[in-house]
Amino acid sequence: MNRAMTPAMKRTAALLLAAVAGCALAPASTGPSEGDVQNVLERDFHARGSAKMDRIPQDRLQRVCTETRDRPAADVAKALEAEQMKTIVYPEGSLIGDWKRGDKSAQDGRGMTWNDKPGHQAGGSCYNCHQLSPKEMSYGNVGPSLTGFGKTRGNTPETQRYVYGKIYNAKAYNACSQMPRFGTSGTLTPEQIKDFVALLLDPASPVNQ
Amino acid sequence: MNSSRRTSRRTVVLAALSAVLLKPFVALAAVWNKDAFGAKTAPDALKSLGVSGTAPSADVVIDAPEIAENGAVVPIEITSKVPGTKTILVVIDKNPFPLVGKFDFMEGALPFVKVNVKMGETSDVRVIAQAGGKNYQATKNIKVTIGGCGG
Amino acid sequence: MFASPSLRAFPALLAASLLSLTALPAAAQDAKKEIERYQRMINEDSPAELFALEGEELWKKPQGPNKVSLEKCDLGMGPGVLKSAYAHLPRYFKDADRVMDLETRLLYCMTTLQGRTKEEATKRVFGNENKPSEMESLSAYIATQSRGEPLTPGTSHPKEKEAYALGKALFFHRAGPWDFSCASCHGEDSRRIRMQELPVLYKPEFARPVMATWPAYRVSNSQFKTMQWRLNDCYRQMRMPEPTFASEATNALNLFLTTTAQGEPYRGPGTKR
Amino acid sequence: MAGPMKMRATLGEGYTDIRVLMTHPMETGLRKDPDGKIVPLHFIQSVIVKVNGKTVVDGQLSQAVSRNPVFTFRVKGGAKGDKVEVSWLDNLGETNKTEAAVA
Repeated sequence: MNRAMTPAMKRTAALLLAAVAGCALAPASTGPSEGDVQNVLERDFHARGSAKMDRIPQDRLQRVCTETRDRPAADVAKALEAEQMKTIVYPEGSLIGDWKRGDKSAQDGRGMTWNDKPGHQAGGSCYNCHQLSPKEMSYGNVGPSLTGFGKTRGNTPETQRYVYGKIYNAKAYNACSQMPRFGTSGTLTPEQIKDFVALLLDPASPVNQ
Repeated sequence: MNSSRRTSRRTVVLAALSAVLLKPFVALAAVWNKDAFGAKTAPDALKSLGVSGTAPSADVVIDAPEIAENGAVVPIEITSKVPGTKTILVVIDKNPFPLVGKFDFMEGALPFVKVNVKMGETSDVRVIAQAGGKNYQATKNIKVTIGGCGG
Repeated sequence: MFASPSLRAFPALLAASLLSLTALPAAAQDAKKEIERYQRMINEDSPAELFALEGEELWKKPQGPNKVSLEKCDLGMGPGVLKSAYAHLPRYFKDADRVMDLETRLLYCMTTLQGRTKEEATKRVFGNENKPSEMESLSAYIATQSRGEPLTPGTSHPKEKEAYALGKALFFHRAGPWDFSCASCHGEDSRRIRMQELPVLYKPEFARPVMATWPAYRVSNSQFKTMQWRLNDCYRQMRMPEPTFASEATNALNLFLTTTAQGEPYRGPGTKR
Repeated sequence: MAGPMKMRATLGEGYTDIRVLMTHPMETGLRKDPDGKIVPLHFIQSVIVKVNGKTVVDGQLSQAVSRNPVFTFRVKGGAKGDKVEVSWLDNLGETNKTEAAVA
């Protein structure tokens, strides 16, 4: 993630700092500070495979969500979301890829762990948390059911842009969402995200049958 | 650990043990039915075993979950209440080799077996109890789901 | 072709009915019941006992430069006392001046009693389907001897309190490329990853049955697994770097979880999906 | 290498349950190891249960029995001290057996 700060981000940072300071009081009295936890992680974890130690430090968003147990104040959340929105890079041209490829990758929960082979392209892990095709019985419910998503939302350019952005960085829409920032974190390629947009919106996709 | 040395010693002991045990074992055990176990469809497997014409029976009871969270271990408990049951056959239709087991019960044994089996996918599980030259069948569909956390 | 019509319709019904978990229709409740039946049945016929047999052999086997067994190892109930020992872990050990779970304590005994190096003793802490690790077999053997004993981890020593607080903080700490904390999966009621129900582990009613059945035989990989492994594999799936075996972090998490489950009679080693 | 077996024979009402655990990989010949190489077929083909020296169950198995097999068999009657023996033979000619008295 880009850590260079624009003036707008500096304003956000100031706001967030205030938020963190305000919330830090409660946990600090009963347990270790976030700094202490950070030190423990640096000491007690080690790099393995593609999971390097640069994954340990929290970014601001993670820190605020941890401090507030995922319930930041409304203005703080708004500022964070605006900051995250700026990380979304939309590709040129159509946002609709191939739903067939998307359907396959939606089933694939591998990638990014220390025992995945280097260079292994991660799947979308979609079914871990969402219902998609009504034919797949084994789906999680950490996220909402997306069955019939395109049928109810319509396959408009606005919806396509929303879906692409949501997969790219879910935190731009809900600061402490449990959904990974698949594009921002470099987990999925723009092509893969386009395939998922198709999976959700294409009328021919199994999601919309 | 000096596991390699231990292993080799164990292997030697085992080989000696096998030489002693193998002979009486083979003599006692029914010959493993290569054709039936090698059959790729349930009807072929049953044909190899000389089973023709099965009748559904409520006296053959399969106690198994209808959903298995993992196909690597699916527990199945089988009881035949058909008097004079001599053999129980277990067949999983959609497995690459459907015949899973053939259990012959002699004087003194009850026609009962509980075993954990592998299922490649959702399938019918058939159990055939053989008694008095007749074949009594029970079937249960077991759904195999995909586990959590992507492996 | 052999299934009754109602059985054949079952998968379709199930898919339809699982749409909403708030209003559980009959078929979804059946599904839940069937999964519970599956779990009960795999528990009844678990190969876990085979690992305990191996563990007993390893406990009594002289090893290391000192050529002694672990039979004098003090797991907290006195040297060599195995009865109820697992149920009283993790706890603070004065000789080591830290909180230790079973595996951490075993490692301590391997280095102090047997004179082995930490490097050698931790070379292979997690086994595979062909061969369990020494830690895994030993855990099976030792945990078996706490059956029926209420989980009573150490909670009074200042270092135990400190470890509990650290474990709790770690549980809710979001980090890594996917922004996960333990609570991302184990923080809210009725959540599933695929079909797997996720226990809300900071709540006693969920932590109790879980902590009372680890270590456990896992049918998905036919291996006997320990709590150190369970935590390790969660961090793997959180896409984090690897926690070091027997580290303060993993001991703190284990103590937090076991304390949350305290009072529950131990009934492991269990069998897990 | 034949790993450990474990058996328990428990008296019920009018019957005896024989529960036996076996250490065996039960390889299907279809599985690949982490290097992508096929793990060869290796499974128990035959299980024999004897009570007081007399064969009561003769089982033939396929590779579809789960790894580390667990079986329960049941015999009529039975008395404390009856000698139960369970043995297996696999497709590579390896074998193992275990004995227990009914308790």
